[in-house]
Amino acid sequence: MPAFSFNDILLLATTLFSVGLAGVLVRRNMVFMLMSLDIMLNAAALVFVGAGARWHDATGQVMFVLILALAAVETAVGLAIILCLHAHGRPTLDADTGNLLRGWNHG
Amino acid sequence: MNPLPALVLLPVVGGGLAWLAEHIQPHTTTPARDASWWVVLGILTVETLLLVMVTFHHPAHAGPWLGHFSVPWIPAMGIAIRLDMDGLSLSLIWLSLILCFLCVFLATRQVTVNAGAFHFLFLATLTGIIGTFLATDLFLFFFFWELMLVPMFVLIAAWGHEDRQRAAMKFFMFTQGSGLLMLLSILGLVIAHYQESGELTFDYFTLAHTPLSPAVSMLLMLGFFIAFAVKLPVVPVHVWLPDAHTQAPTAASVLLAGILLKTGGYGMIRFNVMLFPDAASHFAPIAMGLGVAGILYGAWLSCAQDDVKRLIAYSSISHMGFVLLGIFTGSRMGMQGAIIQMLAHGLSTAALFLIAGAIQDRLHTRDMYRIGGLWTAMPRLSTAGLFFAVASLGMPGLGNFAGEFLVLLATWHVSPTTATLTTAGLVLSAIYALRMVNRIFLAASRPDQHPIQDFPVRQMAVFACIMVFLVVLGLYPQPFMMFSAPSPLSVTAVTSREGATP
Amino acid sequence: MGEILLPLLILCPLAASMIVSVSAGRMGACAIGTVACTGVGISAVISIILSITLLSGPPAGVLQVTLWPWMHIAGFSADIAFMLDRVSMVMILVVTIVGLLIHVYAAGYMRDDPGIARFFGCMTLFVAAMLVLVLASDLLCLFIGWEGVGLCSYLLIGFWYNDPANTAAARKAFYMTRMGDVALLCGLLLLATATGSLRIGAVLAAVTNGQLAPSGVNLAALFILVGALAKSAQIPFQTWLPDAMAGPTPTSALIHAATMVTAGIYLIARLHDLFAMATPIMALTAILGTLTLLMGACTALVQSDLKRILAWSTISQLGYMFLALGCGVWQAALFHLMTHAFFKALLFLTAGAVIMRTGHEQDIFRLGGLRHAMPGLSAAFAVGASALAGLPLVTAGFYSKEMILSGVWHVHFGLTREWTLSGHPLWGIALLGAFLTALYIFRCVFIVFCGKKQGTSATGRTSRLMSIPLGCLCFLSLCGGVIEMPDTLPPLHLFSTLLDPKTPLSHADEPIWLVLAGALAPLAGLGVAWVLWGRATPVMHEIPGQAAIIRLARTGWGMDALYDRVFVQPFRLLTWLTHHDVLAHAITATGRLTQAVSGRIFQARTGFLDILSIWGSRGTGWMAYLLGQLDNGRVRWYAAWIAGGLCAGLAMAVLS
Amino acid sequence: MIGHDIFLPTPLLVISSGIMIMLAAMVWRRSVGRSFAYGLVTLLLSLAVVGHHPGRMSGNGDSLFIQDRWTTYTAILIIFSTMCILFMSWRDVAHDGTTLVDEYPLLFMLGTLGALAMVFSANYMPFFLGLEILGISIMGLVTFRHRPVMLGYEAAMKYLVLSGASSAILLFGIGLAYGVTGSLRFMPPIATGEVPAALPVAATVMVLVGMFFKLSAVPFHMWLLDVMEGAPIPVAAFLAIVSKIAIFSSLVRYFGTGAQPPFLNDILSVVIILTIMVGNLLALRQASLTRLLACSSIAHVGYLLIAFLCPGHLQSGAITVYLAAYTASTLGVFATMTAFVVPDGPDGTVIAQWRGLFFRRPFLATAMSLMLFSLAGIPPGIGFFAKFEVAATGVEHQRDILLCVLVIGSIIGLYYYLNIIRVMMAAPSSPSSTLNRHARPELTALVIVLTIIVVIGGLFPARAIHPLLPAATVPPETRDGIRH
Repeated sequence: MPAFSFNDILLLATTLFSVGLAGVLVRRNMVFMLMSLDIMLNAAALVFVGAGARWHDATGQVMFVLILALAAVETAVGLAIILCLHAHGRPTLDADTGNLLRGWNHG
Repeated sequence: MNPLPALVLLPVVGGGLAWLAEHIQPHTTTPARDASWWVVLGILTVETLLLVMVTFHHPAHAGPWLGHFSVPWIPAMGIAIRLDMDGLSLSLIWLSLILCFLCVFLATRQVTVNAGAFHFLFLATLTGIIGTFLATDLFLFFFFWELMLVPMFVLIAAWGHEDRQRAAMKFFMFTQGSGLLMLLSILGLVIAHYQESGELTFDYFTLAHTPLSPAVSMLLMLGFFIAFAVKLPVVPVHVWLPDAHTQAPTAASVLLAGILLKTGGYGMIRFNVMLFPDAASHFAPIAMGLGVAGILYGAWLSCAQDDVKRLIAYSSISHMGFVLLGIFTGSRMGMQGAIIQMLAHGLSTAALFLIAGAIQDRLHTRDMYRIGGLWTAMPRLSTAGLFFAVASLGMPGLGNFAGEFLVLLATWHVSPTTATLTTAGLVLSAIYALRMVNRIFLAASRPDQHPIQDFPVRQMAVFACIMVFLVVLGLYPQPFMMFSAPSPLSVTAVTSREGATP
Repeated sequence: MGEILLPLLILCPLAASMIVSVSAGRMGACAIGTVACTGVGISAVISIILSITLLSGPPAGVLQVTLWPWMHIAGFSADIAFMLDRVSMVMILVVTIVGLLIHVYAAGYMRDDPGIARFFGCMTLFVAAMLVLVLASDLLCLFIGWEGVGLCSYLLIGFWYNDPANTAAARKAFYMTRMGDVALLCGLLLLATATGSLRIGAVLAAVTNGQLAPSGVNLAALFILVGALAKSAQIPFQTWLPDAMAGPTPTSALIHAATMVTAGIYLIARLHDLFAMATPIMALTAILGTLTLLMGACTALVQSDLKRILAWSTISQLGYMFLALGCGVWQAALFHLMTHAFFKALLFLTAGAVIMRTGHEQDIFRLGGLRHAMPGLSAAFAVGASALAGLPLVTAGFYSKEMILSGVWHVHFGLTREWTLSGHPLWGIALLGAFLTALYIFRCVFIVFCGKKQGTSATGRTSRLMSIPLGCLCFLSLCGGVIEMPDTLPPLHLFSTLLDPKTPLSHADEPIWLVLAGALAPLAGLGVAWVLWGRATPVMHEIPGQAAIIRLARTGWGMDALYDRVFVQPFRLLTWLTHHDVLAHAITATGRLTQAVSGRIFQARTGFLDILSIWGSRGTGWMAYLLGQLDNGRVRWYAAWIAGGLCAGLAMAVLS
Repeated sequence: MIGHDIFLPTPLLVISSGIMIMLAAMVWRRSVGRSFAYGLVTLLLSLAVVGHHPGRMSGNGDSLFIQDRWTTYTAILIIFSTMCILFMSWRDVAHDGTTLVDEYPLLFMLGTLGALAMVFSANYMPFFLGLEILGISIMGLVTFRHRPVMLGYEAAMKYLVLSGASSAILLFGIGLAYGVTGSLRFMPPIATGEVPAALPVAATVMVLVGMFFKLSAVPFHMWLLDVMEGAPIPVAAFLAIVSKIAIFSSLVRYFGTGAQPPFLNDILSVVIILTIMVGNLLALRQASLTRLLACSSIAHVGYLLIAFLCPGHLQSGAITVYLAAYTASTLGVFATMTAFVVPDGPDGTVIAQWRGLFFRRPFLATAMSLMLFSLAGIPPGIGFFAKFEVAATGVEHQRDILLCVLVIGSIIGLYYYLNIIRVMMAAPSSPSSTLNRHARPELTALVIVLTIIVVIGGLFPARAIHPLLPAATVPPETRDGIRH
């Protein structure tokens, strides 16, 4: 009998997911946004591991590894973009200020 | 070879040739610039020959239907290119051709900036119109109904007068928007038929026999009615007409007033009254009320206008109110009256617009105060103007009166009070017509009027032809009535049509 | 042979009108005059030939010609058909002969007017339309003539279009007659629905054998009566005739004296079987006739303009005819119509000549003592005046008026069971009218011709071309009436037998004093007029204007002002209101049809009618603006939307 | 489980090998022209083999990929669009010799590979991989903007954050589905006994939200406007067309074309109504052409979803016609925009710059008008027939509200499409010198081809579209898979 039932894992994953989502919504700093994104992806990966355990099936593990790879790629590209933004004259890391693509008064 | 598809496609092909003709020698001397004009004239004559061929020797056993043509177009949806010609569509196509000749002789010569494109769009509109009159496949009808608007929109938006952009937008939005309602009705009818008989078809004749519950058929009929009401301008939705007419170039406003309004009337006869007879009879009182309202409101409004073209536009709203009234009286006499009124209105209003256009070309204004009396300066133009103003006020002996009398007689059978109310419209029409005559023709000429040259005799001869048409239509409408009766939708029509397939 | 002549009769003036108007620029004035006169002349000759053939034929003979079927549909059929019977024979004779004389006169009168081609084009067209009206055997065909006549009168009244007052008078005339035409059209529609065709014979047959309900008969008669009243400028519609004097005098003579205004009388006479069945309408016609007669006479009494006096006198004479029609003696009405055409045309033409020679002076108080300057014209005017007044035995007017008066005396309207209207009061007013007619016409004669010389001097001579017609008209006015004698005098009823051989019109028991009264009234009028204005020192040079009643009467009893305030002003306000198309604004106010972009609209134009459009487009603009605000470029805000969408989706799915 | 015989559709093979070759060539010597050429060649090859697949398709439906007429149809559309987009972007990238931009065509190829993976996937694994490859390559492409470089980066950043969040949601959904059904087969999880009923529903909703984000349906549409405005024109086209087609085809694959479960029906209806209304209303106020096209693509997704929501005889025809019409017209508009751009002149993204085009460059203006007419659903273009078909499906199902929204949406749509044509027809404000007509042959050729497709498609929709009709019938086995 596995130590934790699928529901407990699900509960943990959901809390982790909402923490990550809240992180994306609340934090203004772009780097922290990326970190919260990573948390959300790991939460999803956790569900896969739990599901894999429940069905005694390796697919969960495989999906977990894939999701890790994706998270890594996301973060790498994110950081690269933040660097470019910074290099091309956007001083702060704040996601809200300095937005050129504003709504309807642009162009 | 069946003449019907040629009749439809020839104008747009001719238009292409005219456009090319203008482009082949775009920068040489004036005669070359008229190359596209000559091509258009050639195309129109060929078109008339085709029409003559169709009119005078249609296959004997075709019964009331003069010509039939059917080729599958989108088999999966049951859509086919079905073209059928009966008396009604033939007479309206004759009207369109006459008006096109008129435009070509009198109006399109003044167009200087890229005349080739102008002629192409002019003939493309004609294709749309002839297609609308001939299509008996609901999808094809809707296709031509929408296609007709695009070249007219471009004509108004590119070659119009000062406020043309907004007018073209309003024109397009109104007609296109209401067209969408018609789309839903067409689809409703087709799907109802499909669910009933399991056969997906857009053929007008088979769809005419779908059994529908009264509520559904009333709903579908309303969808069609609104689309045609916008086009016919029935009063509440007439808003686009005055702007479109005043801002359109002369040739476009002649086409618009002369024929595009008639597609609304034709649609009502073909797709309202004949497709949903019982729903139409239930709806008749409201429609007749709208008709009378149209007559009175249009006439009342044109009494207040200072702009010549706006006055003529509002007067055509009033005349089209008679057509609506006639169609929904339900009797054959009312229908005949409406058709005669459509023909007569086509001729008289087109001529009035040509005259207003000529005045605008010479004096660069449409404001009646600034035009002043033209009798001394331009006697020929003013006589023509007087004649057609008198025709539009419904002088007995001219076409308009014949139509209006028949409509009034048919309405009297239905309800005398409506008829008496409509006759009040006749007094109002006298008021606006004579107010116009006494403002720009029979009036003291303005002191600062620079010398303007009158209509050349050649153009006056063209006007004389229209005058003769109107007098003949007024004094001897009998052949037109026999000739342009819409063919009955009875089963015989279907069987006889089957026999006539090529 | 008749079948060819009848259409030819109408074709000649039509052809003349075509030739004249098409060749407007190229023909000289006299050439145009001759073409017009020959056109009308030929039709006059034809009408005489036709009359002879008709009279030589059987008494009730009718010449029928159907040219072509006009409208034949289920339930209604109308053709272009003409017929000539005794009634229309009289009319075409009047129209063509008086028309010819007036055309000859006009050729001289209008010779130096630049628009002579347009003038004669319209005059000959008018004669053609009148002939169509008179000869039509299908009421719809009659309607063509009816409206054609109205159109020509509009064109001719507004002939000198440089002066806006003339064109305004022309439009007023057309609008008033158009209202009558609309009423007549309703009558035709009613008859057409009831009887399925508008042939006069068929309609009268259907009415007599009761195919139409009594209420329907009354209604149709009323509609036709209103049409006739408008055309003949009777009580409710009389304001347009005095203003119609703005046209050239030959037009007034032909249209507003001899022919057009009598079209209404001809129509009612033609449909007398229908009217006979509608007694209340007959009573109404009689009463309206008497009222118009009295009102016309009183107003003419105070007018100062020569042509306006004649206009009001025409209205009052037409009142006589309507009275006769109301009392059922339509033969008397037609007879009076004929004689009236003669002497009123004479009066108008003479007045025209006088005005032309005194340099367009129309005010009678500035014309004085012209007797010496133009003896011929004075004599002609005097003859016309006496015929109009109806001086006994000598003038035609006396016999026709006498015939009407005797007809009126004997009539009894059984309106309702207990209330019958007898003819005596009407006869009394008619007699008073005769007296007043004599009074105002001789007032005019004495002031213009017999008083001492006033400022204006007469120049030149009336050309021969104009004096011949005057001569003929004098002869017709004097001895035109002998063909119909009242019974007390030698019983000569040529005219009534001519008209209606079936029912001889003889009142054997007619009291002798009736004729005497009819004779004495005009003489009394003449005497009083001589006393007031004829003597060297006239008692009242001019009726003191300060009396309010006089001033009111001078302006046609204020009816003009009343109509203006009741009808014209509100109509003008209504049209102003719709100057910017109330309905259009209401419709465009549904938002996206106007420019949807809200930016330009907020500072849009103000004004009550535009609030609607602002509200509509602002609604759409506001929605679009709000959505635009959401799109503010902040990532977290978009992420919030996604989270919100997720939660909403989950909530909807799991909970529902 | 996955170990049995490998089944891999050939186009995927061809494109991945093509990408390998491009990478190798890049290592050897950088040349933009050559990489574009390689890209086009690989695409052409894949187009040739789009219907073919090695080996036998396993019957029991647990293979990773699937190939039938629907996948062939969408794959053709995707490959054709990418080829056109490569054609478009050839000019404005190549001339810039300075920066090394070999990666531009490479990223496009990667994006196509991701899209095709999603189209052919029958299992969550390839779908998810394809989705991520497409997402990441778009992030890269968006940054290739020239003049205001900052726009590109900002757009990329926004896209990264938002697509990351949505992929997380999608993954969570897939996780739940896997938890419920135990298999990664690409279909909505069915509630079996022991799992609480809410779980599969939540899983489906989360997967749907992930897809809706990519389709830019309304509550999740915000990113599209900014990203498309920030991205260069060809990338905006790629975003508006290829990613939408790929996602829509997997949506159809995932939910099948049968009747949807009730809860899904309500969500979809609400989303459709919101998408059409907001898409159109937003477009009313746009001053920039790319933003307007973004809104119009949002609205068109709404119309497409109507056809998806109403199963029946007409549905398959409607979906195929609408996809073709949408692709052709939007490609046409973007091609005309690129043709409009002049090296030093205006960049064509602001509507005001198009003023008086009818008089300066009549051919371009007519092409643009025809495309816009087709987008607005007016006869000469194929869009007319597409909207007709969608309305037909709507009427077949008596979806009154959706039809009303369709009508209102297209009327508003009329306004802003015609507004552009009106601006083009207005008298040119600045009598600018007639733009130097240096011919850009391949662009004019592309515009001509697309115009012909749109107009001929409009006149003879049957011939162009209907033979593909059967493609839309979702492959039997996945359908049976659901019904077991």
